[in-house]
Amino acid sequence: MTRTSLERVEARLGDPVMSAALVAEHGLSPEEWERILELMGREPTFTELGVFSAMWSEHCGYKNSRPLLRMLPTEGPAVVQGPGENAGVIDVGGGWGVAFKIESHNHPSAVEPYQGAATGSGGILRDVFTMGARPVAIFDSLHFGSLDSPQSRYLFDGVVRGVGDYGNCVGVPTVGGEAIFDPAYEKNPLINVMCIGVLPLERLIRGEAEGVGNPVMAVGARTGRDGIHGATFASEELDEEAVDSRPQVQVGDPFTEKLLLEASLELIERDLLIGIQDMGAAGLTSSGTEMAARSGSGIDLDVAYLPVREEGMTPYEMLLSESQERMLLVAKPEHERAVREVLERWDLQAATIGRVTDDGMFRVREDGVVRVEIPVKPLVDDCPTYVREGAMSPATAEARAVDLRPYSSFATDGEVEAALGTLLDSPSVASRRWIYEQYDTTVQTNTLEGPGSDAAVLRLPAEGRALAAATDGNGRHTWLDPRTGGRAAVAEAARNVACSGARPLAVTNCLNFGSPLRPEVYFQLAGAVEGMGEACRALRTPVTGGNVSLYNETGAQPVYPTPVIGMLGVIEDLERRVPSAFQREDDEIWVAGRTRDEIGGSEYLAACHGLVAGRPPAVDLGEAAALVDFLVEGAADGAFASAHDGSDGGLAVALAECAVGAAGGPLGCTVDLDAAPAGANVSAAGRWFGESHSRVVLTCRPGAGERIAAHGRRHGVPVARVGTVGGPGSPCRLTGAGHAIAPAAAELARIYEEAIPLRMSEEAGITS
Amino acid sequence: MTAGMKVGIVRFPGSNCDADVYRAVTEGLGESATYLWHKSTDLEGVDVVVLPGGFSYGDYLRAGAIARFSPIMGEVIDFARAGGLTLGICNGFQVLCEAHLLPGALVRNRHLRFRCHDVGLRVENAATPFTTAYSEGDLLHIPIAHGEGQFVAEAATLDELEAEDRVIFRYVDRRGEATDAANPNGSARNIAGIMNHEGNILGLMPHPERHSLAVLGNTDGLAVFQSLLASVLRARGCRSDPPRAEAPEFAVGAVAGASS
Amino acid sequence: MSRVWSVDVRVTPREGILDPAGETIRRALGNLGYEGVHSVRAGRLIRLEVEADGPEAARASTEKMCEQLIANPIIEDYVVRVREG
Amino acid sequence: MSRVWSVDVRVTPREGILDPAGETIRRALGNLGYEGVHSVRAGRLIRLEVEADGPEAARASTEKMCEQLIANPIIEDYVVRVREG
Ligand SMILES: Nc1ncnc2c1ncn2[C@@H]1O[C@H](COP(=O)(O)OP(=O)(O)O)[C@@H](O)[C@H]1O
Ligand SMILES: [Mg+2]
Repeated sequence: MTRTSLERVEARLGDPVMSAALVAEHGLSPEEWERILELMGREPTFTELGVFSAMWSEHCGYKNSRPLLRMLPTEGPAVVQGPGENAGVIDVGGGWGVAFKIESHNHPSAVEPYQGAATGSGGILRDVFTMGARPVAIFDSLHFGSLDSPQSRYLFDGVVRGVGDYGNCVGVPTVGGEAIFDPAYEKNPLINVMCIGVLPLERLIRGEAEGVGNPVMAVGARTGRDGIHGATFASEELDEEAVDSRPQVQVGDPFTEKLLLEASLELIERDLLIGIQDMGAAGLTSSGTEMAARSGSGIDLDVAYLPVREEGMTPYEMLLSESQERMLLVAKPEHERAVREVLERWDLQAATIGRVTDDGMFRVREDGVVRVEIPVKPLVDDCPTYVREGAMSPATAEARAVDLRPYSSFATDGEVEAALGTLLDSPSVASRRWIYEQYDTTVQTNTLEGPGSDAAVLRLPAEGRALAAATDGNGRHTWLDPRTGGRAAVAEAARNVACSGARPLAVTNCLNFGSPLRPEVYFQLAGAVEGMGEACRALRTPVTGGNVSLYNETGAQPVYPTPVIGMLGVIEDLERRVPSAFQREDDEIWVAGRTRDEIGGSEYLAACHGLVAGRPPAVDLGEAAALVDFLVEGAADGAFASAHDGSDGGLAVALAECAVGAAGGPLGCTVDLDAAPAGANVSAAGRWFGESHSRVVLTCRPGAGERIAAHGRRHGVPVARVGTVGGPGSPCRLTGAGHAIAPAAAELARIYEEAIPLRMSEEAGITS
Repeated sequence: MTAGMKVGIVRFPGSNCDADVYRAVTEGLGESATYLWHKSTDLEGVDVVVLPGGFSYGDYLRAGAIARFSPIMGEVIDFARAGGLTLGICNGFQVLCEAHLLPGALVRNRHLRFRCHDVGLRVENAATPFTTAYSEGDLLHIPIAHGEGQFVAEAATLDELEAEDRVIFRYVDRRGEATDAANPNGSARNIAGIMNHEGNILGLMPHPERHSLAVLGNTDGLAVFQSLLASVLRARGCRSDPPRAEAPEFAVGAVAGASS
Repeated sequence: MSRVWSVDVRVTPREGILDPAGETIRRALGNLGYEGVHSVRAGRLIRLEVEADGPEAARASTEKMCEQLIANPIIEDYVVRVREG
Repeated sequence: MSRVWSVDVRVTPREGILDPAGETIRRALGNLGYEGVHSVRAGRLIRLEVEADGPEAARASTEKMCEQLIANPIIEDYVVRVREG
């Protein structure tokens, strides 16, 4: 299959003729078209146009985000593999690495929630096991419209089933995530899935295509017409027509995925491969060209050898199909046969469809006739990028200027208690048990702390060590102040991980935004990325990869700008991990970190007053870093019986969560909120429900508080004893800012546990 | 022959709790285990065969239906019919029913959802090769993880199971009562695990192997494997001194799944 | 006059939509020695007893149920048949 | 002469076996305002393309597949129908 000089690229009979309209339909601008003509030195064939369209889509080419992403730090002592590979890899000690990445599947899930979510999980699992890592955990970060809307309930139910069924079947536990509900996500829900895998570092493999003549093999499911142009689809706004466009819908097959997983790990373990990559977005096109680009080589494929599911498929379709559960691999030539044997043993299809070349070309033939010949390097790396002008939207400016004083105090104690009830009943705060009990959380027997705690904790193969991970984001805060929102996502994720006792090490991120062509969205994107970069630097948690999902809007209404952070950390001694909830009656309750008068953007304003307004709580990065050090060292020293991060709903909700989450059933407490460290002039609402950053609720054995105080002094973190854990059956007595309430812990637990199940009681997966 | 026990764990395509059983046997119990490939027809002289959990063949058609025809199953059926100790967990239980080695069937959970959480289990019969290390009436705390775990059978079959003490585990609440609320999937008579008439084949939906390692904080399931070891040793004529497990502590309130 | 009609809804995966269950069953049948099974599609059969004024009314009402709830038109086709009452 | 026949297997839950899926659909239809849906049973439809010497042979062979694999007689009934080729 080497090229002879007589060959030339031939258009296919019946290909549509090139026209400005056709180019536009492919999502390419006139300037991009000019660029293509220039680098090709001729007009591309229709098939080639399809290739450019996919590779230069936002999804693959990061047209609008690449310049911004340069603001993120990507290097650090733990980073073994930074951005640019299927997944990032960090060193977790003892010769072990952890591969992890997050991916969005927003648009497919808006059209078909079950399959959209399932195939999203499938894709991210493949990204991880193609690094040679065995997937050990899945996280799902979900943002939906209000559960009062039937459409949102339908989408949410389908997505939870889809995430669950896929991971459950493959045998990877789903151990954490987020679930946020706000009308801003009504028609365009966000479904981000993070996968984490573990590998012996010496077995790390990359998506490379090296060695002239080496066989390129397509493995796994047959290629069908599903999902053609999914990458382009993901790079457009959702409109009613898109919802009606069926071909994008792909069906997941977790059974085949499980076989692929086992077979791939066996191939890698036996050292039979040069490189391997998932055929994800833009299918064969992106996997083939990216593998060649990483190695500076070329690839020569003949689609006639590609196993297909349907008859009469064109090269265009075969190159752009996003059929699931497929991989591209480059075998070591002397092992081609062994590779086939392994795949056969796992009942998987494998076909050699081409060879690695050294001419730097992505060449695709149809039965020998060349249909595509594009230089790999510019195709992959020279996608045009855009730096745009951003500006804050008038709506944001207006919301920030709202006077919050009318909402800052309470007339009666009853009002405070009602607000606490409303918050615990808010699906964004309430127990996620309804979600995570549909997920297998304990398969693989590594789960030390599953969902329900601030971070999931999994044991690592390296003796005595554990991994902690969490996902976090806050669209509302980011909408009100993008830079603060970007910082907040990183700071909160780090805090969650540190609460478990782990040292945060690295992050992956998913940027879910509207159309970057809107100045207000570009402003949000640029600000959020800047904030994330600052926080990652301050917390020494470099970014190892991620995903950008733009054009999340319907009917000209962008979703809240929502950066989601997946944070990983390591606990040196798993016996020293710290649970989130209260442990025992009579334990001392402490609060670390300063409460300020910050109710802007809070869940309290949204749930109790229907208001998204004000300035979100500031993120002081010095404080955030000091708190993380305080938590990690305190945990290693055994100073804490429990640690829980305050976030949505503020201190009062954090305390209630500690009370209702106790392992043996709800425990009461007696707490004086006024005793917590605080800045000047904190309003009543700020004390109870404000969401100031860098605060945690801690407990310790009676009399052991001095150690908390000592760690606080050492790290300059203000700490104070605020109360005592009560017994089962005792109320949660909370006082503060002149108010006192004493709801029964069991009653708070009831509200908290029933919020989502009651709203979802009619959904029952009829079509599955 | 070694002094201990060798457990054969069948790997069907789609099995995903095979490694967990392996760890329970090797790390939890300190015995040896080996994987048996579904295309093989050699049981390699194992003392016990375990059909592990997972989604064999994706659970397409019906859970366990296709796996039941794997080449290895011919050997497993002969082994079991000849009295060999055979344990089916979750998907393995479904396979055993499909293979008619155990009566009844496992259908979709009553509420139509997959469920994973710890359940309360009561040991109904401690005089079986799978349960001698427990005492009758022990309350255990073991995870379930299934979408099709509702045990159904004809009334006559259920009566026979009860009459012959072949219901080995039942779903119970924290007080040890087999209430409807404690039944996570709608199983007939709260049945979580049953045995064949001859007493050498056990199928159960909960996962004892997931609670067999001390590092995970709960070892309520380990006694299933300890019991098997004792049975193997006894059958071999070794001194039978079954390692008696500590009576598992039943955490009040933890049954409904409020784990950690 | 209103009476009860037996109505069958046959739901099948749409053309071109992957049907992993059907494909897995096909392979299993092959392994069991059933030759000549060219394809298998796995669908659903929903059998309703519907009160209506006539078979046409029963069908029309069931079609609406399919659109709204019983089938997922994005990935499934369906056919409604009123069985002889 | 051998040719390919389209065969439908309709698998339904046996009388007396609980059918939570059917029951859930019935309730959901009621909530959507469909009155007069007296009962719903949710089963499976397996559609095969079987090569055989005639419709009877296609049916006979499919019946054997059902007995062996496609249906579980403990919980399911099935009916085989060869569709007009
Ligand atoms: N979609 C989900 N899937 C699995 N677990 C979830 C999901 N959403 C939330 N959780 C779990 O529920 C708990 C509470 O979530 P959250 O309120 O986001 O915590 P925090 O505010 O501490 O970040 C966490 O343990 C989280 O992992
Ligand atoms: Mg959170």
